[in-house]
Amino acid sequence: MYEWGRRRIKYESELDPAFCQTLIEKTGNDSIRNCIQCGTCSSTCPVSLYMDFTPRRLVAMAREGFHDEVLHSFTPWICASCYSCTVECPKEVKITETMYAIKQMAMDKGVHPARFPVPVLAREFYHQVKANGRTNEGRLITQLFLKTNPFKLIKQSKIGMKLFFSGRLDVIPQKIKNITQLRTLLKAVNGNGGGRAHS
Amino acid sequence: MSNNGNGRTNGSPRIGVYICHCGINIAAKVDVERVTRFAETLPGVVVSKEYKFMCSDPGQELIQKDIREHDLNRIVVASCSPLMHEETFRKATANAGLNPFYFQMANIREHVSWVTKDKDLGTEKAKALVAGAVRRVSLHQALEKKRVDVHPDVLIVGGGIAGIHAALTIANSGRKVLLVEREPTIGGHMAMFDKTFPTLDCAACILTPKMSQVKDHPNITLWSYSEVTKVDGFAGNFTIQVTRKPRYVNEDECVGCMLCIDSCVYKQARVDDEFNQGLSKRKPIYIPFPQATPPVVVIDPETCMQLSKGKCKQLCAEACEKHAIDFNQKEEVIEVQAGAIILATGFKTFNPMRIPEYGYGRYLNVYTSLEVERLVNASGPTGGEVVLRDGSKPKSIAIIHCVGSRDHKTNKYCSRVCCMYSLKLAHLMKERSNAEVYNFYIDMRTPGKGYEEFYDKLLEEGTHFIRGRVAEVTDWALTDAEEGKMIVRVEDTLVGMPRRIPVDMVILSVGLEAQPDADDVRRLFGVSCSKQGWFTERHPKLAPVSTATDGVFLAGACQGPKDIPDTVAQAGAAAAEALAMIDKGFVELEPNTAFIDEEVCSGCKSCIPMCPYTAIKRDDEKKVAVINEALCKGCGTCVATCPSGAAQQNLFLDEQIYEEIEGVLNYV
Amino acid sequence: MSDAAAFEPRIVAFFCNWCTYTAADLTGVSRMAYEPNVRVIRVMCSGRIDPEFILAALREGADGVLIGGCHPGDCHYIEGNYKMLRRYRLLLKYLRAMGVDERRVRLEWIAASEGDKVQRVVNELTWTIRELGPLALPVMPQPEGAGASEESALAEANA
Amino acid sequence: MTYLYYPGCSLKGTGKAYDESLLAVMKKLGVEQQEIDDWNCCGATAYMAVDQDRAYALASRNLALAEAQGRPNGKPVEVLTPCNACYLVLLKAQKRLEEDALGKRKLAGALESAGLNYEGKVSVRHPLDIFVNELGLDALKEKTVNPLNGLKVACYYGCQIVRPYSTFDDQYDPVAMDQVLEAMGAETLKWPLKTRCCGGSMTGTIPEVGMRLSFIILKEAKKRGADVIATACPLCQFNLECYQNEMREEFGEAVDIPVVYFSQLMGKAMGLSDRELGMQRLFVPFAVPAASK
Repeated sequence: MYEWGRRRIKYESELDPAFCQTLIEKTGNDSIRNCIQCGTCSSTCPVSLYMDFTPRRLVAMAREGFHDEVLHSFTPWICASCYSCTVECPKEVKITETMYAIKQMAMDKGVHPARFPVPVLAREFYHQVKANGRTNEGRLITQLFLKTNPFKLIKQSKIGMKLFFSGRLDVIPQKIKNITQLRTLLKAVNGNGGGRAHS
Repeated sequence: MSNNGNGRTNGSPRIGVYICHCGINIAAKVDVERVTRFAETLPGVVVSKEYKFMCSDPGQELIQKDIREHDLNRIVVASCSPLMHEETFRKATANAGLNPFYFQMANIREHVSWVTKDKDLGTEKAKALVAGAVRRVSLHQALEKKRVDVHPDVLIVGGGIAGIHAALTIANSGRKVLLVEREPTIGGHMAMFDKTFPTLDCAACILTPKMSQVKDHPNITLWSYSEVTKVDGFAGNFTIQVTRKPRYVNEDECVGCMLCIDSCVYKQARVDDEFNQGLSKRKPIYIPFPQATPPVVVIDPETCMQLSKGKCKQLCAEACEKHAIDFNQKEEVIEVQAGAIILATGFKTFNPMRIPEYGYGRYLNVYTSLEVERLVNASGPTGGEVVLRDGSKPKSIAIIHCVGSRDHKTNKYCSRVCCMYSLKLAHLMKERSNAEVYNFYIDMRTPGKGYEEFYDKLLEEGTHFIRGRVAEVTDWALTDAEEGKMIVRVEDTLVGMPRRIPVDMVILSVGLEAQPDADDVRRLFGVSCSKQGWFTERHPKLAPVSTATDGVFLAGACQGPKDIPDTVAQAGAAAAEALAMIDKGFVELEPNTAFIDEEVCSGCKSCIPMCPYTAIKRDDEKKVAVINEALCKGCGTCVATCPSGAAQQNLFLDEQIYEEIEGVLNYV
Repeated sequence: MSDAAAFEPRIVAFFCNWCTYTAADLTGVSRMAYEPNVRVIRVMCSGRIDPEFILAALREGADGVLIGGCHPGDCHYIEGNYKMLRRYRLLLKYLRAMGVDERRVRLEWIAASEGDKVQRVVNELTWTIRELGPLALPVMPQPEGAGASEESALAEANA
Repeated sequence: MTYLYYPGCSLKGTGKAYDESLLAVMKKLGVEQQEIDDWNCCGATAYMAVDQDRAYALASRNLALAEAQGRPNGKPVEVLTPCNACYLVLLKAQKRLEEDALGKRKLAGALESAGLNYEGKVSVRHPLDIFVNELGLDALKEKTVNPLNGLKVACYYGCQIVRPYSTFDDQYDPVAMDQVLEAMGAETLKWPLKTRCCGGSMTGTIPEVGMRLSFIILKEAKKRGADVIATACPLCQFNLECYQNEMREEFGEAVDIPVVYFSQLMGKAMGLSDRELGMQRLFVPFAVPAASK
């Protein structure tokens, strides 16, 4: 939201010139440099209308080193990973991958939007997999609302009950047999971000 | 390896080596000083020098001065590609009184400095190449270029505005031109356009006079509905085979009265009219458009009752007082001679079905720009009225730029003309229909005389310009205002907000693509083309209408997307190049022909079947092979085949190549 | 040749004037950097490349040879490239018999517009030969009267 | 050919009916399948956001398990992956392994330390791909006993089945599901929202956004006269079906329309019982109308 008196200029000294390169390394490709700011991503995106910056603007800012704005942005957390932008982009910029990379960097630095349900869900998901090797949707949702907005949980409970009675909600989480193997594997991966995300 | 001592070697070698900095082009990745000092140590080298720009006049004078002062008899220049400047330095050598073939070039720019990251490694590579050239040049021999007379006629392939302009230029100079066009009429794409940007003069008004000049010019032979099917020979003397498709109408008799068309047994026209982009119908017997040149009707054998079913009342033939209709006409193959060839085969427009998001073929009122050119044309399917397929007038029109351009999934390049023709169409649509017109563009490109002013004019007219590439043309409505319309989904990037704009008509500004058969055509004429199919010019800046094949020139959009002014300028340039070659009267051939050392030849005949030009015969009396120098093109295949080393190629003697191999490998 | 770690292959390339040499020029004009191990020798047509040139290059110290010609059907001299292809196949047989890894001698069709292909092919070949290590010929055939000595080399390689 | 079957977490939970109906249909068609033993979470969307490398590791374990289980047959290993998200993640992991040499080495090391090995011999297939390109539409026609005549189906593919890695269908206007259901007698809708996002996990996290996306799809299908929406993804089905009441409250417009799995429709056409197809699990009950029998 616009506030009267807030400074609206960006000084070079506030930018992080290495930011783009970091993103490139994280996504494993430098397609972001090819962006011509045509806006195909933003117009094909089904949720761009809910974003604080359209994907196109986020790319522009990322490329120019607007480190803080990009990492604090809601945009990557609104992204539903539908890959429309990636497929439609005339310059083959891997936008969805860039969104993932920004999310990881934001979590890594702990600057993702606080109490915003999307990162909470992501972390919950992460922990469930670590514990059981599989996820359980019922628990996922319960944990999500407990940690963000317990009132919503009541609202959603109707659906939960219906799911339960139609046999679509497993209350007991499934656990894989060889969980030790899975944990060894995950430990062996030199993870980026995740290790610190659950602090 | 010794030279063959036939007196052409000019005594023991005294070599001058010249290393070029090419500004910093070479010097940035090659330590020129080190290479120069290294060259001094090579056997036979008398002088080794470096210079900022060897190709400049002082650079060339440096060579000439040294030849005189140091009595040099061999020259090596290490600089750019020989395809760039070999001729320059040969001339410089010759101007100092030395045979120009005592020269060798080492390519340390394109093959070294521009492709090597590390300066030390670049320097090493340059040293190797210089060593190879020095060792090779020691064995060079004096050679003479052979002169061959040039046939004075010019063949022009393609009768669009490029071919037309080139043909008229050459014909006006007094030379004879054969203009071959694949379609039944000349005129090309320009004949389909309504107006031309930025002056908005009517395309037909400026084109049709030139078309009739072509028809009437005593020096122009026009063969429409014909294709070149074979090309032999080389610069100055091409033998070309042209196949003339039957049009089932005697061209000499037909006066273009079109009575036959009226009387065709098909009372209704039902075949898609190609000229009108399928927006109207024609009969099996037709003339593409009223000013078609030649003004001769043509019968389409696919749909004509007589030609497809063998059964018809033949009312057309009856109606023709000149008895011009001939159902028995056959394809004709004719051989002609020409000294030079100009390719002006043009382009085709991008097929937007390849971008399904834009709804072409799915929504009736999505048009290509070429269709709209016909739609707004007074001689088009609606008489110039802007109406939709159901006959209603559009109230809002979207013009989408860059369809099939600047897109890695279709064509990476900018098609160059679309911004301007989109502006033109926007103006015409607004003028004719008074609709709201929205232009969706990525970047507005108006680099031409009067082009930016035209853009200004459109801005003043109140046309909407939305900077954003359209994601989708769709028909799912979110609001009542959108019901029944097509909706353009786009981000207005200047505002930074996604928008949905309901429209009645969508115009896709399709890009330009190479002709689908560009690859066949290029093989036919021995020229090369880029990955996208555009014919490659010899040099992008300094030889833009020449090709790697001498005597074959390019004009117009077959070389790359181009607007009309540029096309005409290029056609004029191609005509001038062709005339320059013809008026000189002869061409000089590179003396790289093969020859037989009769002493060595055993007459085994291995070489004879190898020659693609049947230039080798066996002298049965002497029992040796004989090469006809006039037929030899200098590929050297026979030389590589000869088991005894009797066959040799001037400029590429075995021993010269062996020296070069040893030179580049064992240079230190 | 020094130890394998510092080994830098030497590669001779024979490029035809019309397609591959022009393509290599385009690679330069496009500033596409590639491994600096290749030295290009220009011939008018790949059909001019005598197999003995390739053997001579290997004998004189090249660790690999690259041959570049026009794509089939594109030859400036109608079909010189086919003639090269036939010779190349025979040559590979001979190299195999000599115990030379055939990956050292590579034939590629590269059109004038394929500057990127020159970059790719040269890099690939250089990397391959870097892994293969320096070429050690079983017997050095003599430059003169090569036919006879090649036969003896072949015999020795088979022995 | 025996396919290895990777159901994924959702097919064991909210998407149970997909699992049941798909297995029933495949049995009827004589397609043999075997579940990958001890499979784990694919590493989908939400996980990817936290830790990409570990997400690839999760996917790779599944691929490695499949390879080990399938290889002894001596045939190429084909993994049948019905869930859109799993399908995408497994393909994405494969692509990464192909393209990124460094990432590949890292992953291979991690797999090795867990006693696993993946050689890249697995191909990941979606059931629609198998039905259209392996079995063929004629085989489906043959097994049809109760053709879905007159049933107007809006085929909804969702995002990740066609974007961005899959190659078996058109990315903008896929047709595989349409072809399958048309072969079984149904009439399918030509509509532009086949692959528009349903909201994904956002229906849970930011319901006001997620629900609206689903609402748009439902509304359009209804407007175009669809009797039922067929889906190929557990999350799409859940989003489109389970929130219809909430949508009515939120947007003040009823969009009640049955949302089923395409495999359930196939099963109906093949004469399977409602129980076998898990029809009782639907929130919005669906029965093939009498008129279409």
